[in-house]
Amino acid sequence: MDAIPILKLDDVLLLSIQVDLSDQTAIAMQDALAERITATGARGVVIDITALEIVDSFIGRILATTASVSRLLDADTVVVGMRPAVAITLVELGLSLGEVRTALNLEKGLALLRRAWAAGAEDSRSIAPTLHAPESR
Amino acid sequence: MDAIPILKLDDVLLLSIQVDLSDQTAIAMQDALAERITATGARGVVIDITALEIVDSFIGRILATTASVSRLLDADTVVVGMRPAVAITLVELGLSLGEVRTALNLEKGLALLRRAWAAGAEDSRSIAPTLHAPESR
Amino acid sequence: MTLPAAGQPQRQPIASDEDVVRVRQLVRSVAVAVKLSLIDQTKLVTAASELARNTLLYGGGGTAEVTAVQNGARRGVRVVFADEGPGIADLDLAMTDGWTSGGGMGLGLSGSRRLVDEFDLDTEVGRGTRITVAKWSR
Amino acid sequence: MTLPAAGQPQRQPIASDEDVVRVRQLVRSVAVAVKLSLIDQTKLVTAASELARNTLLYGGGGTAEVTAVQNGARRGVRVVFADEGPGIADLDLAMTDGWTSGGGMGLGLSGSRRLVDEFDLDTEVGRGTRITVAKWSR
Ligand SMILES: Nc1ncnc2c1ncn2[C@@H]1O[C@H](COP(=O)(O)OP(=O)(O)O)[C@@H](O)[C@H]1O
Ligand SMILES: Nc1ncnc2c1ncn2[C@@H]1O[C@H](COP(=O)(O)OP(=O)(O)O)[C@@H](O)[C@H]1O
Repeated sequence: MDAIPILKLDDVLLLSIQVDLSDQTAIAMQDALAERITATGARGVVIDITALEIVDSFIGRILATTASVSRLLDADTVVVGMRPAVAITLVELGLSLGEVRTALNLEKGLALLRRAWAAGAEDSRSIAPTLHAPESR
Repeated sequence: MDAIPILKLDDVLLLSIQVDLSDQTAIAMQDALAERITATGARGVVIDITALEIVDSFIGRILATTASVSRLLDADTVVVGMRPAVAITLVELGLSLGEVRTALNLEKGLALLRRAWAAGAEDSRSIAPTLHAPESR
Repeated sequence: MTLPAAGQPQRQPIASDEDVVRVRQLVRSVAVAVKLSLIDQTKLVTAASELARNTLLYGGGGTAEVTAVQNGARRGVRVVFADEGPGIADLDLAMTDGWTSGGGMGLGLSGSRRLVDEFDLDTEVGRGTRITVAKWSR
Repeated sequence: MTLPAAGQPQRQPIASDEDVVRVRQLVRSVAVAVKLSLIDQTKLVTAASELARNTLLYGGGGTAEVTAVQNGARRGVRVVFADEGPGIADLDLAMTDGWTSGGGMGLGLSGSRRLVDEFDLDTEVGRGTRITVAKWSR
């Protein structure tokens, strides 16, 4: 099981997913990220999925719940680098990433976070995600 | 299969649907648009359907999913130029375009995007679409 | 009921995506000829588009037959969609808003019934499906 | 319907998390070989990932069999997922968007049907489940 390195850029944590993500690796990523947010006091998270060839419902949910967990730990999440084919497939699959923010690339993702923080000094939930859980038995 | 030209106006992509749209052409349009958003970093999409004599459930769904795909790629979508007879028929057919934004014409559509971006610096999800998947067997 | 036909039926085979577009164009031209209002033209063409797509996707292809019809002073358009596909086993389910056996929106049958003045569905499992719709001038 | 096979089937056992990743890689390599578009590759691999995970989680493991197929001028990929697990008692429910018996999103079956051109599900309670999907070049 490959770990996903987490880099720190000032007050932002950067995860760059390079591997063909197994479910266990995705869960490990989510766990490691939560620990790092608390350890570093980071205010933002950028998840770079440029290398991801697919996002299925499991990985999509991990992205959505990661954003929710980060939000509870007071950090905002932006997913960057989603391929056009992945976006089309996600929508046809029927998956909503909830309120996960997306940006074209790392630069735009960082800019988005800075803008949100500047504008939202009085409202830090401005890019807050919510996860819509499916109905289940 | 006729392609639908995609024009670029600053940071907005403009699709003007001129042909009597076959299902395959509609899918090709959606695919091409997603690629262009990523290639250009456009923040907005205006789909002009002035020339469309009908919007049936397939084309309506393409409009809705196109807005969702664009949103995942960080661009907002506005559909402009819907004929009154088309609007009446869509409602009677029972189709909801989800959260697809509409405006009367191109100018109003562009103005809507600019307004949303100006107001929404702190909340750029202001015109975010969501896709409601159909019930199925 | 639709009675005496005022024109020759025109047939359009439905075997491809482009044929669905041709059905729309044919239905529109007849609707214009019998002077349906613009809104009624739009409703009828939209219903025809839904039913032609079903003929292609679920019926495995078939035909549309479009006829200008007359009933007293009222003129109208009748369209018959016919295929020799699998038929529809559970008609109530198929007519339910939102139900699809494929990946559709499940609005083709239920929605097009709302858009026309007459809607008649005849189907037999293993034999095929025949849907007749008509729209009249007001 | 999918008819003559143009290539030898390739089998991948599904017994672990990493096997699901291997199924994706195998399906992608065949999709590239038959020249599906990038978008169609992505749709098929995503559907395969969903169905392979179901084979593992609900079917108790099984196999994926991936074949390059040909139908006239069109080439495609067929994937068969088979397990000898508990089967699916209520298929309508299982195919409903958002319904899961576990902790999933409930989009694996319904969503993957939307992503492919052919979807065939054969299941028997106590015997197992067999799902065949195909995606064709345009
Ligand atoms: N000509 C046909 N032959 C066989 N089955 C059909 C035919 N038309 C419709 N059906 C069945 O009825 C269902 C509902 O059709 P419809 O309301 O048009 O929704 P959709 O086309 O979105 O599935 C289809 O999914 C299909 O199972
Ligand atoms: N291979 C299988 N064997 C037995 N049951 C299955 C299988 N695949 C799917 N199911 C059942 O169908 C349900 C719906 O599956 P799916 O739509 O993929 O959603 P999810 O995987 O999120 O639960 C599952 O929760 C399970 O109960």
